[in-house]
This record gives sequence, C-alpha cells and structure tokens, in this order.
Amino acid sequence: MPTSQPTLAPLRVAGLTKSYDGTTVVADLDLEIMPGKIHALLGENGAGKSTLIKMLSGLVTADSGHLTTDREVSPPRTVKQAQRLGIVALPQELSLVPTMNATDNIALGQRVGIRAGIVSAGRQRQYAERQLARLNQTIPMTVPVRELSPVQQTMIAIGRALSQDARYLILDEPTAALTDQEAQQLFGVLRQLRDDGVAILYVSHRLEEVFALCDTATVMRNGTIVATKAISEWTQDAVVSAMIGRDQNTLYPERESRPGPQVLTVEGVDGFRLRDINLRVDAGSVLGIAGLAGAGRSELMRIIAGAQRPRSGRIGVAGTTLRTGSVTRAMRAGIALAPEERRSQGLVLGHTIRENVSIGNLGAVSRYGLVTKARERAITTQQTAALQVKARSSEQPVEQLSGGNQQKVVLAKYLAQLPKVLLLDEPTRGIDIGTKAEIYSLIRRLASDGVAVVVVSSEIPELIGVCDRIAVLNEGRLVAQVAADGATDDLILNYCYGRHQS
Amino acid sequence: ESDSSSGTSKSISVLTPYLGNAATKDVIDKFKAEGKKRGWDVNVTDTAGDFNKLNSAFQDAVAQKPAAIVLGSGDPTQISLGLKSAKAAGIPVFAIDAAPADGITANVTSDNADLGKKSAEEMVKLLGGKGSIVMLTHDPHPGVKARTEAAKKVFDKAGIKIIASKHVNVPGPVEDARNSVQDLLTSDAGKFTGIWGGWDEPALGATQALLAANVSNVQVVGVDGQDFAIAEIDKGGPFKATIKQDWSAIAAKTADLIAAYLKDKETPDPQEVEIPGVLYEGKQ
Amino acid sequence: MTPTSMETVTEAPEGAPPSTYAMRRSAALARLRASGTLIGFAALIVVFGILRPELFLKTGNFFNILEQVAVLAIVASLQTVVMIVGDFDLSVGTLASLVGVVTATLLHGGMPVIPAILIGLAVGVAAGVLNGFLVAYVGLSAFIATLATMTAFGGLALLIANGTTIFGLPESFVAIGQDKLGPIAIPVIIAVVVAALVWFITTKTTAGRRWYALGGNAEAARLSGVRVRRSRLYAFVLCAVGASVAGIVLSARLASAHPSAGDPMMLTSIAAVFLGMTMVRTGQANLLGTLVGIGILGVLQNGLNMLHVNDYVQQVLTGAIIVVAVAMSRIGKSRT
Amino acid sequence: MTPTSMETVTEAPEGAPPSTYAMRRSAALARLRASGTLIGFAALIVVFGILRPELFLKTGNFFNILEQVAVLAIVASLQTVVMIVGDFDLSVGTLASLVGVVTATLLHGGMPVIPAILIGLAVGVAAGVLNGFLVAYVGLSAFIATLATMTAFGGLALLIANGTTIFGLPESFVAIGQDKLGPIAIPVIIAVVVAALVWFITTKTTAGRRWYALGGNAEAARLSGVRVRRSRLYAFVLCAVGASVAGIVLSARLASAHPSAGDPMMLTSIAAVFLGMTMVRTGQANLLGTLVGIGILGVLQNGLNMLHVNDYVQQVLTGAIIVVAVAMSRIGKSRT
Ligand SMILES: Nc1ncnc2c1ncn2[C@@H]1O[C@H](COP(=O)(O)OP(=O)(O)OP(=O)(O)O)[C@@H](O)[C@H]1O
Ligand SMILES: Nc1ncnc2c1ncn2[C@@H]1O[C@H](COP(=O)(O)OP(=O)(O)OP(=O)(O)O)[C@@H](O)[C@H]1O
Ligand SMILES: [Mg+2]
Ligand SMILES: [Mg+2]
Repeated sequence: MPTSQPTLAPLRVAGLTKSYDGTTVVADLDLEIMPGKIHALLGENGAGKSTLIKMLSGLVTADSGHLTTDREVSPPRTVKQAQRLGIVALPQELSLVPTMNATDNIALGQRVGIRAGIVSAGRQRQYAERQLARLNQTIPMTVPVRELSPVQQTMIAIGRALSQDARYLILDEPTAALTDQEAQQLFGVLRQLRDDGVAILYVSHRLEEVFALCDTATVMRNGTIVATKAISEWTQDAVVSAMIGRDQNTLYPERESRPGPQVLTVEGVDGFRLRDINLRVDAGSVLGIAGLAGAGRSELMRIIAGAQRPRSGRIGVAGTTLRTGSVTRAMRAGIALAPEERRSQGLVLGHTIRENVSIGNLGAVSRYGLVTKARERAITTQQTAALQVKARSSEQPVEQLSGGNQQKVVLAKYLAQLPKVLLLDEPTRGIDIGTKAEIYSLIRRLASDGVAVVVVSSEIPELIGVCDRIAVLNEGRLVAQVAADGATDDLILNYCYGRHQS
Repeated sequence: ESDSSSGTSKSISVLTPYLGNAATKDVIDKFKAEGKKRGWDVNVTDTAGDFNKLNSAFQDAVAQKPAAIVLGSGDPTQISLGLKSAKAAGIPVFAIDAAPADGITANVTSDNADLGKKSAEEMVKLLGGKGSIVMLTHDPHPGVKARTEAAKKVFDKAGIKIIASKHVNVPGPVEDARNSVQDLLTSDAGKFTGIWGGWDEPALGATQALLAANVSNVQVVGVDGQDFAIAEIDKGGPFKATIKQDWSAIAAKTADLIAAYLKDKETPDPQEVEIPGVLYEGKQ
Repeated sequence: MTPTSMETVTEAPEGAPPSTYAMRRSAALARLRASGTLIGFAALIVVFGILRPELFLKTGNFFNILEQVAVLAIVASLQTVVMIVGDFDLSVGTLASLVGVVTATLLHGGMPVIPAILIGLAVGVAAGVLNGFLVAYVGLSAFIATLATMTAFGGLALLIANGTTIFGLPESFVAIGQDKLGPIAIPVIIAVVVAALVWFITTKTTAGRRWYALGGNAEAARLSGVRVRRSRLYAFVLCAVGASVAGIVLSARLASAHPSAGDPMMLTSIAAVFLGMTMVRTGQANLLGTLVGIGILGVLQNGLNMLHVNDYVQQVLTGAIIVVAVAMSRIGKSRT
Repeated sequence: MTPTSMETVTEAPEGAPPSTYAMRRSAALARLRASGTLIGFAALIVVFGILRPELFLKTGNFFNILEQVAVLAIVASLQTVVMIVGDFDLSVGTLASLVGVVTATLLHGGMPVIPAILIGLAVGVAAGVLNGFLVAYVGLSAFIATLATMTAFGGLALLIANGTTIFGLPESFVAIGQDKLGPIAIPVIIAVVVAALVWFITTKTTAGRRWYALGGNAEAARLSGVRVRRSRLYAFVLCAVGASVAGIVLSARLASAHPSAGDPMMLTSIAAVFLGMTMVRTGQANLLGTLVGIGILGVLQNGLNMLHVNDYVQQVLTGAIIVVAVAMSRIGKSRT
C-alpha cells in the first residue's frame, strides 16, 4: 500500500488541451490534486471530465500541456506510462474483458502471482478475493464477467483500480451503477486510501455523495474550469448553477396523478430469479421499482419487454395477453424498454445519432419499406432537443459522445416510439443534475399524457421524487408496494433488505 | 505494330490454367526455348485453375494482338468464349496437351488414352496378368480422366479387379494420396497388389505409404515421367514404371506448326497431332 | 461565447456547421483517409496507364475488365450483405459451381432454358435457407457452418456432374454469358443491375438498416425490435441467390459447367468486400466499397497481364499491391 | 452479499440462494452443452467403431490417424494463438509450402540439414513479423493482410521452386518426417510437443493471459497496461513459426517439396480451431478444443475411407457431419 511513500507530491496539470476534429473539448486546463484529499470533479454531460481523465491516464493523448508530480513531464501517451507516474484511473465505461473471470480481470497487467512469466492461478485468485473483500464483495470468481450483473462488474473494476498501488487514483462515475449501500462500502475504502495519503480525483453526478465524501470540488463547463473551492465553501445550488451556467429550479417536478385505466398487468411471472411477480400499472401513473443489486429488477423489465422469456406467468397490455419472448411483439403492443447498459444494449456505437434513434422507430421513419431521411431527422431532432443532447449534429457517431449524452440518445430512441408502457431501467445513470430534472419532468409529462411509466433505479430518493408508487424486489420476490408520497429512504431500504416484512 | 517492322520478332501468348503442375510447366518451358530459337517473344499467363480467368486472359491477350496464342493444357470446352474472341480477331490458337475444338487451329498432345493404355498394360504385366488394384484418379481434369478410362478398359479386359478408385485432391495430391493409401492398407490389407496413379504425384504418395507400412508386394505405376518419378523408379522400390510424355517433341512440333502457319497461313493437317508416350521402367 | 463549438443538436439544425477552418481541414483529412483505398485504386490505373498506355487505356480494354469481373461482382455484391450483418459466407464458390452444374445438367437433359434456370435458383434459395438456418437459428458460427456447407455443396456438384465437365449447352443459354448489347457484355449488365439493387436495398430500405444495426450491435438491434434471426436468415438467402445467379451466368459464359468452376470466387469475393470496408469510417461492409475492391482486383490482374509480368512474380506483386492499396486507408490514423 | 451465478453455490455457502436446484441443474446442462462437440466426436468414433470394428478400432489405425493429422495439428495449434487474439491467419498454408520449398532448395544445393532448417524457420519468422506488423501496427484487418501475404508467399514458393517439385532430399532430413519411435511417427511426437507448448503458453503464462484479454476486449486490455500491438505481433510470429515447422515436417514426410503442398492446411486449420471454440463457454479459441477439432476431421476422413464411401459422397457427408457435431454444442441453447 502506498503508505510506504511518506510525502507525495501533488499532481499538477497545466495547459492541458484536447480537440476532436477542430472542436476543443478541454481547453488550456489547469488543476491541482493534493495527496490526502478527495477532489471532486463536477460538470454537466459533455463538459470534458472524462476527456480530462483519459488524458491523465494515457488513454488519449493530449494535444498540449504538461503534468508535474515529482518533476515536470509531458502527459502520458500510454496506460503504462501513466501507471509509472502513479496515476491509475477507473474509466467511465466499464472496461473489463467480458470473456475473462474476475480473477483474471483483476490480475491482468499486474505482477501478482507471476513467476518467470508463469501464472499461479491460485495466488492470483486469493489476491483478487482480497481486493474484493475490501469492498465487502463476494463475487463468483470463475465465471466470465459478462455473465455477472452490472453491479458486480463495477465492483470488479473498482477492485482492480484500487489494487494498483495508485498514488493518484481517478474514478470516473464509479457509483453510477451502484446502490447506496455499495457506494458506502466504496467510500469507506476511499477514505482509508485518502488517509494513507493517496490523491483521489472523483467524478460523479450525485451531489449528495460528493458533499459527504469530498474535500475539494472543481466545477467544469465547456472544457474549462469554472471554479475550485473547498467543499465547505460550496453549496449544492452553487455547484449546480456553476455547472449549468444558470440557476436550477427544483429537481423534482410536481406530481399530479390522474390515473387512467390499467394498462400493464403482470401475473404470476417466474423467471431466472423472479418468483411469482404480480403487478399492475395504470395509464398516467409512474411505478418505481427498487431493490438491491441482483434483486431481479432488470430481469422483470426484460421479461415485460419481451427481451427474455419468463418460465411462467402472464403479461397483459391494455386488456390483451401478450405472447412473451419477442421484443418486436411487445413493441407492437406499445411497450418500450430503455435498457440499463447503454453501450452493450442500447446503442450501435459506430452509427450516428440519427441511425440509432431510427433503428427503434423504423415503422415511423419509413414508407413501403423505404427509409425517409426527412422523417428520420424530424424524429431525431425532436427527441434530442427535448433531452438536450449535446452533439455537433445528429450525424455525429454516438461513440464520440460523452457518457451522459449517449444515455440520452438511448432514451431518445425509446421515447420516440410513443409507447403506452414505458420501461426505464436506470434512466438517469450518468446524467448530470440539470438534465436529470428535465428527465423527471419529462417522465411526469408522459404520465400526464396517459403513458404508464415504470422506472427502475438504484437511487431511492429519485424513485421517491418522481414515482406515484414504489414496488420493492428482494431476491426475486415482490416484497412491498408503497405510495411514494410519504415514503422514506429508510423504509424502502429496509424492504430492499427483506427486513420489515409488514 | 512495333514488332512487324523488325520482321523477325513475333509475339506469342501462352495461356494456361495449370502452370502449378510440373508437367505443364515443363512443356511450356520447352516451348519457350523453342520460341526463343525462332526469335519469338513468348509470354506466359497462368490462371491457377480458374477457367473464368482463363477466358479473361484470352481477352487480355487478344487485346495485345499477338501473332498466335498457345493454350497450355486446358479443357477447351470451358473456354469457348476466349476462343471466340481470338477467332474474331483473326488470331490463331494452337493447343498443347488440350483437345480439339472449334477455334483451335491445331492441338499437339500426348495421346492421353494411349498413356492410360500403356501404363495399364505395364501394370498388368507387373502383376503377371492377375490380381486386384487401386486407381488414384482426378476426373475433373480431362486428360487424367481420359487416361483413367483407357486404363480401366485394359484392366477390365485383363480381368484385373479394381477394388477402389480414389479421387485425389489438388492441391496437395502427394499427401492426400499417401493418406488414402495408408487407409486402404488398413481397410483392404492384402487385397490389392497394384496401385495405378493417374499422374506421377499420387503415385509418389502411394509409394511413400507402401514404404512406411513396409508393404513390399504392391507395385505402383504412374503417368507423366516427371523427374521425381524417374528418380523414385531408379531406386528400385514399389514405384515400378511411368509413361513419359515426350514434352520436347510436343513443344518442338507445336513450334513447327506455328512457324509454318505464320509463314504462309498454312493450316495444319491433321489438326490433331498425337505424340506417343514412352515407357520408363528404370535404368537398364 | 464558449471555447467549444459543441451545441445541442437541435440548436444548430441543418444550418451553418459550427466551426471554422480547423474543423473543415480535419474533416477533409478524415475524408481523404476514408478514400485512401480509392486513391490506391486510382494510383493503380495511373501506373498501368503510364506503363502501357496503348493497351491499358483503350476503351476495349475497359470493357474487357468489366466483363472479366462481372461474375465475381455479382457474388461480392451479395457477399456484402452477409458481411454487413457481421458474418461471412464461405459457401458462395461451391454453391455457384453446384448451381451451374445443376442448371447445365437439366439443360443437357433437354429442359428449356427458363425452367432450368428457375430450378437452379431454387437450389440456391434452399442452400441459403440452410446456411441462414444454421447460423441464425441453430446459432453456429458463420465460419464453421458455411465451411461445412461449402464442403457439402462441392461434393454435390462433383456427384451430379460425375466429376467432369458438362458441355454442349443450348445457344440461347450460352447467349446469357457471351452476347453483347453494343460493347457491353450481358454479364456486365446483370452485374450492374444486381449491384444497383443491393445498393438500393442496403442504403435505402428498412431491411438495410436492420442489417447494419445487426452487424453493429446485435443485442442493441434486438432490443430495438429488430427480428435478429429472421433478418440474418434473409441476408444468407440473398447471398446464396447471388451466388446462384453468378453460377448460372458463369456456366453460360464458359458454355459448360465444371464442378469446381465457381470455387475461386469464395476468397476473392470476401477479399473485395474487405477491401471496400476500409473505405468507410465505421469499417462496415458497403456496396460501393465492394465495387472499388472488385475494381482493384480486376485492374490489377489485367494490368499485370498487359505488362507481361511473370506469373509467379505477378502473384507476389498482387499480394504486395493489395497491402499497399489498403494501407493507404490507414495513413495518419492513430492507434486502434 | 447476493451471490447470483451458478458457480457461487459452492463458494458462498452462507448466502443460500433461492433456487439452488435450478442453478445446479442448469450448470450441468451448461457443461453438457459445452462438451457437445466432444460428444459429437465420441459419437463419430462409436459409429465408425460399430460399422468397421475390425479395422477402425485397431491400434495400428489409431496411430495412422495420428500420423495423418500430425502436420495439420502443428499448424492448427498455432492458428489457435492467432484466433485467441481474435484474428486469423490465412497465410499459414502457403507459408508452409514456401518454407518447405526454401528448405528443400537449400538441402538440394548441398547445405547441411540443421542450417537449412534454421534458414527455413527464419523465413517463417520474417513472414510472421510481416503479418503481425501489417495487422498490429499498420492496422489492416487480419483477413485482408494475411490474404495478401498468402498470395505473395504462394507466388514466392512457385518462383523459388520454379513451379515444380523439389526431390532428392538427404536421408537424415527425410527421417524427420518418416522415422518412428516405436509405433509413433516423429511428426506425431513433434505435434504433441508443439501442442503441449501451446497449451502451456496459452493457459499458464502471462503472455497467454494477455492474448485472451486482447481477444476478449482489446480496449480493456490496453487499459490494463497490456501492450496490445506487441502482443498481437507475437501471436502472428508464433503462428508463422508453427506453419514453418509444419512446412518442414511435411516436406520431410513427402521426401519432396511442392510449391503448393501446404496450401490446403489454411482452411482446415481454421476449421479445427472453430470446431474447438464451440467447446468452451466463452466461445474463444483454445488448444484442447482445437485438438478435438483436429480429431474430428481426422477420424471423419479415416472412417469414411474405411467404409469405402465414394469420394464425392464423402465430401457431402463431411460437411453434414461437421454441422451435426457442432450443432450438438448448441442443444437447448437459447438465442445468442
Ligand atoms: N472521439 C471523440 N470525437 C469527437 N468528439 C468527442 C470524442 N470524445 C469525446 N468527444 C466530445 O468531447 C466532449 C466532452 O466529452 P466527455 O466525455 O469528456 O464529457 P464528460 O464531461 O465526461 O460528460 P459525461 O458527464 O456525460 O460523462 C463531448 O461533447 C464529446 O462529444
Ligand atoms: N437468463 C439468465 N441466465 C443467467 N443469469 C440470469 C439470467 N437472468 C438473470 N440472471 C441473473 O439474475 C440476477 C438478477 O439480475 P437483474 O439484472 O435483474 O438484477 P437487478 O435487480 O437489475 O440488479 P442490477 O443492479 O445488478 O442490474 C443477475 O445476477 C443475473 O446475472
Ligand atoms: Mg464522462
Ligand atoms: Mg439492473
């Protein structure tokens, strides 16, 4: 552990600049990260946070600028170079090798359990388990990580980043996929590392946790720094207005429910994890689904949307029974599911925003099987405007967008379907606080237009803020349904843990 | 054209699908030498077994207006298009080791039926007029097919039983024949005493399988008379004989016919010239 | 206002591009890179044109090249479809041979031309359904499935033809492969029609969109409502139909059917598509790129023939030139 | 906390997941599926064994099969490495031919055996560096790069051999391909050593881990500090060395070198690896799977020969049986 290094130099960044195709994304940026401090980096989607981090960690090469640690160096050009400077980053987009198991992912690129180029699988596994134990995780160690849940994958990625003896540890939205409990686990480890003298740069869109965890906060806007202050000198409102350049009204919209007829019926659904799920959602209402990681929330969404076949049970839409197991059929019946994993499930990364939106709306953008570009543009523009997608044009490939903006494109695709039942699995993951408010009011607006909305989220306050009712899953069973109005974090959380069975 | 002014330099295009085949390469090299002697400019184009490309090669050649085109060993039924374009441009086509066809001025060849017959007769002789054999064949090649058919007739007449007729894959015929014969030595051990190869490469593969299995009572005969076959026969092993095609004579005869044609447009008669093969059964 | 020129999509709809000289220059560079392969192609033509202007640059030779690549272009155009979906079809070569042999056998047996061709095409459709079923529904990898059917189709062709060439086909059939409309051979016209159709389907229709999405991210496509398996099946069926048309045209052109006549088209058709894939930013298969790929292969062969390069050397040069032509598309490109 | 997957059942006993039974059952099913191809292989042996027990099941025949597949197994073992990385190498066949020809030419010219072999191997290393450089550093797709070098190597082999067979190689060289150690042919021993080495490197060393990481997600590998390009280059070099060893052994076995003797190994080596990929859950290339793939191909050909199946029918059956063998691995598997 880095405790062996008594005094660490701060990491100073000077004049760091990056442009893509003539567009400056990070402009002449100066920043100082102090050892023994957790430093928050905040900013709206597309502000340039991830780009900055990628430059520090050798994933993209800066156009200009330099770094100073013990001495002045040019920005790293490879991950190895960054590691030699003591910089280790956990990137925003999970970067595990999907076909490898947890052990191999954690040990990859490290010198643990290797003698003369030969790997000792046993020692690597012990090592990997130790790393995960620090996060209080027991994760199957012999399964390819692509078969694990997003939370488990995140935990593995964090475990690996923590294990790399970083002097400067950079985390890009590590908690985006975590529930509060797992986040707390992570914070414990981060505080420990801070006390050991590690300098930590921490990016997040969850302001509460930033205020709870960090010592300093920097706000970025459009590739430059707006302000850096000690956390005690910031208020949430000040952060938000620095981020978006204006004052933010309330985060959560007014809730005026006018429930219509029942649209979605889930009866006795059994799945891989799910046991006997019964649910009903009315037109014009918003149902939240809470649960711990692996509780089966995503599975429920996937089964309703036809992406996965239930073992038994019935799904009804507007009075008719849906034949399960086909996304296309579910879509025809008016169900849309915005999936939780934007990169692997939501987007064709090399394709443009327009193409990504229209692949989910081929019926609407075509006539006699011929695609009409004008309609594509119209639909794309309408949705991306509502969601404030920040991009050069709708012809920009989505792989070039910031994480949050990619998430918005996923939402745009499914919103454009004008569904009767809209299923949103972690819709605000990685989305900045300004746009979150927009998405919440959008959800309410859709509801008041008569759409039945189901929101899965790991942020309980968010569920309480936007939903009418909240259903809680625990190990595949539906353990409670409560009205959101008047519900508290603690109450929901207790249900999530399966306590409090009243 | 530039070359007509010199009077002596004529351009001849040789087109072949089989330059990868040693025998074809041999006769074409010999023809090139003959051409050089006569002051011709001989160009060779190979299409590596691709007949669609061979037709294209005819078109490309015709565009360059050579004095004559030589088809080096290829089934003319598949190149009617190429032959047509040559005919339309008034360029004569001479064939080596092919077959007579419309558009071919003359075909000089070993008589494949004769090669098959002679090799089979040698086999019958080696077996003392009785026994059973294996044939290694490749029907998609018309020359080898003609040999096979002629050989079969001889065997049938002599009362030699053909217990298996194996199709040999190309490329890699030596290895393929070797494996096939190895399998036959297991499945039909002792049931055959002769192996007839449609050309020398499978015969070589068969020989190696026999040597590796220490089988000494099976005789091998090939066709073509390639160098490696001659060398193998000289060793006195199972490979007993091959029928040499007289490539020098074939190349020289073709060059003669072309020269005569170029001199006074004399169309050869007959249009099919067959040069007999010569038995090779080792150094005397 | 801001140092960046990023804007919300809708705030700058189709209007003036947000930025400046620098951006335009680098966009031009990107376009140049994308067309690197095209430049390679042009360079080939220039070099051959300079070396043998009197032969290579003649119109007659141009039509020759077109005629020479026509059959391959048909196969490659539809191979493009399968490769858009992210698979490839190794069976196209032997399928072309098989369909050629089937059609020729029927014609030889006295069947009129139209029904013989239709039966040939039906064999092709069946073969495509088999390939598509194995890949899309059984879930085999395209390589192993089409390698297996490639082997089987080749065996069938040999069986039906009894290992040998079928010739003596009716004039009216041979005309399909050998007649001309003015200076243009019928196979060229067929190839142009096929390529135009494929271009239209892949770029203008919902089917094309589905294929591209499928090839880009099959899971995302499925969750967007694309019937992934059906879509993939169609791609294989179309590809097989293309191979069958090519097989028929080829046997008409050769006035005979040989049980392995079409085999060499497998590798070359895939090579043409791969060459074309270097021409677009996404690196996905695309019809125009495939046609340039076909052009490169055709010009290369014709040009080297015109130069009387020794055949073995020609083979070495072909390999080297392909590398150079494709490497052009990588100029200045940073790490992958 | 919440163990989710099947393997946890034993590892996290305290968590008592809800459906232990279902999980265990499905784990067994998964294992069955993974070994589907192995079952296919076993079924082949059983069927041939029943049909021709007196021939097929003899030890002698077993050694025959080993001998017949030995050279191919060398190529396929190292093709596995390139395919672990997610690419493939089409040039192995012509490279084997080229190295065979080079070595034979040198031997024929009177060079002693050891230096001739070393020079042959050096040619292979150079070829592998070329392939690896084009793919890893220039960034060409493996298909197009190795297709180009395949063509070039084939041309070189023809050039050097002057298109013909080189024979008359020294006894001490031929021994490498033809001698036996007890009942076991030397090529078999070489193949076993090569396969064991490849197994060791791919499963036990950091180099192997890097290759698997690279093939699983190159970007993630890069992020973990793997030198992606160098690692990929090494894979191609190793593969080329394998092809060269195979080329040398093949020419020793045939006591002669033919400029296209190794060519057929390209497709079959890739096929063997693909067959083996069906045997693991991740669907990645793996040495043991490749060996089973080789086994399937070898047994199939030998068995059909024993049954005296007509060669053309044999080809059709080979295709069909491969499909069935691989399809076994998909039993009950839902859509991809
Ligand atoms: N490869 C690229 N090509 C072009 N533009 C890019 C590329 N990568 C990033 N950008 C642009 O740079 C800007 C900054 O992106 P970045 O990912 O740094 O944002 P961010 O602050 O991390 O946002 P988020 O909170 O959404 O993750 C975005 O507008 C994005 O479109
Ligand atoms: N068809 C299936 N095969 C194997 N495992 C499955 C299948 N369906 C679900 N699972 C497993 O069941 C668990 C529940 O998954 P689900 O994605 O629904 O959880 P979640 O409540 O959404 O939590 P998360 O926050 O991890 O997304 C996961 O661990 C997942 O791996
Ligand atoms: Mg980001
Ligand atoms: Mg989930």
